[in-house]
Amino acid sequence: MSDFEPRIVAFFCNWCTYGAADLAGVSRLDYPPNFRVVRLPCTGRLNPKYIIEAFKRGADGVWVSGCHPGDCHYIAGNYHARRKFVLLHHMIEAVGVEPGRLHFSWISSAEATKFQEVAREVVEKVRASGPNQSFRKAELDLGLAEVA
Amino acid sequence: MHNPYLPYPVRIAMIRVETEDKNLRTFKFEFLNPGDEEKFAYLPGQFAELSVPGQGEIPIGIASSPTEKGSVLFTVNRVGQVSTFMHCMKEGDIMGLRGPLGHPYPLDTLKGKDILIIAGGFAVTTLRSTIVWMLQPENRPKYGKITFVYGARTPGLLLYKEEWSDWQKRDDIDVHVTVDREAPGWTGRVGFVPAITKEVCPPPKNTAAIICGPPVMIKFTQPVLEEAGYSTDDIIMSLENRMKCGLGICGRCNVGPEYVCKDGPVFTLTQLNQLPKEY
Amino acid sequence: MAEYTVKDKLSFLKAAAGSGRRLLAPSSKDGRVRLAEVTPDRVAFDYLNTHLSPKDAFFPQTEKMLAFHKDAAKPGAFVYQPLGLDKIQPTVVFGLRPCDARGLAVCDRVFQNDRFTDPYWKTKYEGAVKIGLACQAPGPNCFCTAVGGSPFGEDGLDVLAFTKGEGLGLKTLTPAGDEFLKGLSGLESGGAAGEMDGLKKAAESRLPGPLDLAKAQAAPVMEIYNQPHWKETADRCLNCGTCTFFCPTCHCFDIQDEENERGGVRMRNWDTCMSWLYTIHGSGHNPRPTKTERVRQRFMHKLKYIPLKQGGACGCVGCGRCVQHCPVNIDIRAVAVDMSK
Amino acid sequence: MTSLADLNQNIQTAARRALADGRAEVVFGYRQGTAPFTAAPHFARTPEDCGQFVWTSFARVNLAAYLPKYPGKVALIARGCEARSAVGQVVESQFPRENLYVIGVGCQGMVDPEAVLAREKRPIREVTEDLTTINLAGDGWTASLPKAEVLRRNCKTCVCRTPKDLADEMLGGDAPPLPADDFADLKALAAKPPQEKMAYFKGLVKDCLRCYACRQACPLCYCPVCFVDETRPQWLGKSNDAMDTFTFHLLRAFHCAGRCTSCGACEAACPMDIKLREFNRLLEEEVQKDWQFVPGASWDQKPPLTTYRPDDEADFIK
Repeated sequence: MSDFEPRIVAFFCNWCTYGAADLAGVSRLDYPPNFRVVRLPCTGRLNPKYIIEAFKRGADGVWVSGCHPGDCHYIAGNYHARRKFVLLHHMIEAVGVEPGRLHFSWISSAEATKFQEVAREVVEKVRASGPNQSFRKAELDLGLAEVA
Repeated sequence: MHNPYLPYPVRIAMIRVETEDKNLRTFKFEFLNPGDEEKFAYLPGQFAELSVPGQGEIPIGIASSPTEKGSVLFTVNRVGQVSTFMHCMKEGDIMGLRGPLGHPYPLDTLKGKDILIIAGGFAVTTLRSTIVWMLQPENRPKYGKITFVYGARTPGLLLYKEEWSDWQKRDDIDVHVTVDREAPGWTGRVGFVPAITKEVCPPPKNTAAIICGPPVMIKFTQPVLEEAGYSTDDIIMSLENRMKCGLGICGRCNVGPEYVCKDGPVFTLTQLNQLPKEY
Repeated sequence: MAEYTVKDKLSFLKAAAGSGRRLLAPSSKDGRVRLAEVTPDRVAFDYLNTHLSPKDAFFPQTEKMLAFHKDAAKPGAFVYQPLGLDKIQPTVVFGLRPCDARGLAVCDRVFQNDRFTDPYWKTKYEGAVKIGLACQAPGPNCFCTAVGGSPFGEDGLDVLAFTKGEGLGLKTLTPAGDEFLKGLSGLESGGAAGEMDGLKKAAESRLPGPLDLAKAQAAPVMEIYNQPHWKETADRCLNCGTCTFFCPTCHCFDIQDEENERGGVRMRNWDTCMSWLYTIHGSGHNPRPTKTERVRQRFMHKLKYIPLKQGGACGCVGCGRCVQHCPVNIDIRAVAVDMSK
Repeated sequence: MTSLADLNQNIQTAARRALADGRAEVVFGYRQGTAPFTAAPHFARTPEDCGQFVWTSFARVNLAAYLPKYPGKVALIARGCEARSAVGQVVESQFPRENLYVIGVGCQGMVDPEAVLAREKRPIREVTEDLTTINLAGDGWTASLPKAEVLRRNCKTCVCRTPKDLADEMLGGDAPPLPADDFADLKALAAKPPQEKMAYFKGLVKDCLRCYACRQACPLCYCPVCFVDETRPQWLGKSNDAMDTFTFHLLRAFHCAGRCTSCGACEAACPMDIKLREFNRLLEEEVQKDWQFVPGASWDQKPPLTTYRPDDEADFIK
């Protein structure tokens, strides 16, 4: 397990967490490089299928982060998103995905330190959950002698 | 056992952007394995499945003539996943070619007849193949007068400019190229294909018409020909439908009892009149 | 052809399984009978028919056909190669119901049509000895006799068997069937055909009489196509496609590529003409835009187009699965009656 | 109500009245099916058509599924779940309230054919019913079963057996109410380790053929293009891959969250008898707990995922 480096897909709101990640970088705040960021205009844009698609393609964890409630650039995008998160969070765990794989956070663009902390926490929790083997599509079996 | 699902591997030898909107590109393929070209023996009017590994297949009419040895030409419109992917491929890339599929135009039964060829937009591909084939010195004497009507919305959307410009200079084919509206620099005909057809179509006696174009063009050209006295046996059309296998098995190109892929794509109007308009 | 009897079903199945062929037979799993590779002792006999049609033994729901790799250092990068054909083993299929065997024969004439042969189908279908099990107690939704079949029908079978006490009566129908039974031990010659006639008549008498399809099959395509009843039938159709997935003669498929960074696979999957996606063109034009056209296509295909293309053979074999499973009770028998009005 | 024949008579009369009064151009109901355990949705446009209406325990769909974008005025002979789904269609602007006339019928629940077949192993050739029992007949035998013992899973916890509050007109007597779903099984499952939960839910759909009958039968699935049919990008492979299948069921359940009326049409339409509602119930429980919302109970309350409260709780968000 020690050499397992998790691969995490992160969906960040353009107006806050994405900026926080930038600020953390500029401020030389060290955080683990295990996630690939998909920039969203708002967490309200997050379709649940994106999260499942990430897992389906083999992501070990997914992290969704947006603006604090009340701070949405589009007024209520994250309020709507929050209700979706409640159901998704419940559903994903209820069907047997380890609780440490899916994370949500509110991080404003000024909160570089929080970003650093959450990033570390997310990566550590996903690392502790181990490689995603059950909630992903099986590796395509090419069945060819050349690549066996 | 021959596996008709297995494409012949080909290399993209040349890519040419055909139209000003860059949505049409002509691909020239060369077979990777010697001997495959002979196996891929085709006639004008047939089509093939272009197979892009990992993306899928698209059925496209063969634009080259079997008389043009060494390679096969296809002109591909960018619409779906496979064609869009193809538009991003480079010369030298490897893909596949499966076919030839379908039936060709009835070149044998057309012998001795005057031929009227009507094309609209990018549906001209298999008709380019037909004309190139018919204009070959060994084939040309088999047919009477050849009239070619070709229209597109704008001059920039006309395919194969060099070729039809050359044909315009010949005296063994009448070429009428038209665009829908006046355009800067365009000195040719202006008008819709049905109107031009009405003007230039030869007398119906001993003439057969081959039509290929968008549904709206066919809808308005068909009555012109019928009015001019063409019998429905002499109006030949090529259909397209969504296809997958191309072998008359997978089912989706069904038009009535016929499979467009296996029993067509070439049908006479007489045949089509007995079939549902499910194309 | 020859006839045999065996005293004990199990010893016959053991002999069949020991013939060097894989034994496919109906067996019960999770309370449902299906055709699967089984050991002789697990073969079911008390079933009306398998839940799904047996077509998946020859035409699985998902079948990998070709594969390629992307490793430029090795030969054949990006070139598709056939997959699976060399792994197909000869089989003996026991327990096909005559309706389903007839359905497979309809599919066979599509997969091996006048121009092309599908090697994936042919290898499996022709590589199998098909032993039918006659229906001595047809089910409530069965109507094979209505569409030209019989509970003791012989189309598409190499051997027809029927239950005879604890044993079986067997009648060979093809050289392949003859050959197979000759090689098995424990069979006694004769003693089947006489009894079979009586059983056949008894079973047939419990099934409905023939549907009158003559008028629908003689009329021009467009006359039936333009009948007014299609819309009414389609009104309640959900376009769910259950009928097509369960039908032993529905053979439509979709071809899909899936890839990863190492290579890709081309596979075919069952498809259904009930889906709008089935026919839609890249341009967005759909030749069958509403459920009326799609419903009409399915029934025209079964009752009009297949007979036209296959010398009169009906595309419906009367297995009754669509009648049983259709959530809105669209009954192909009622449609056939409408088509013949 | 004394007999099923009376109820049928009342339904036919109410349907004719709705047509005659101009409250509807078409009446949606059921007619007798052509095979055991079947019923056919029946759309009556004339008084004669109305003569075929029956009350059935073998309805496998939800008539509200035919409402979205249906042209013209419709009278719906509705069970409680169908009435609730119709309300949902109106709330979601799929059908105008002024074009809808709900003829509610008190419902004792639909019969699950699989439950009957589990108890009666002999081949059943004919099935008839009266108000509280179903009568089976085979070769030389007959038997009866109380409907209450062979109900569909969803009908055992129905919270709207008598759609009095939703119907424009009620027929039949009140069906005695049942205890609501307590989700005890799901609560027990929630305490199990992740692997067991995953095995349970993957096991549920292992036989799925991806025919999408559940989606087609569902009154909530009216999207012009379902996410499984999207091609660019194509979210789901078309093969019978287990994860693609699992994804379909998860996302479909998610799309139905806070909207599902537990009508059971998905399970009834499923030819493989998959317990599809387990996925919906997961979310149903959560919707009730977090937002106290019951779908299809009110003509003007918005579904929970189309609205929010600034103080919604979500303590798992960092």
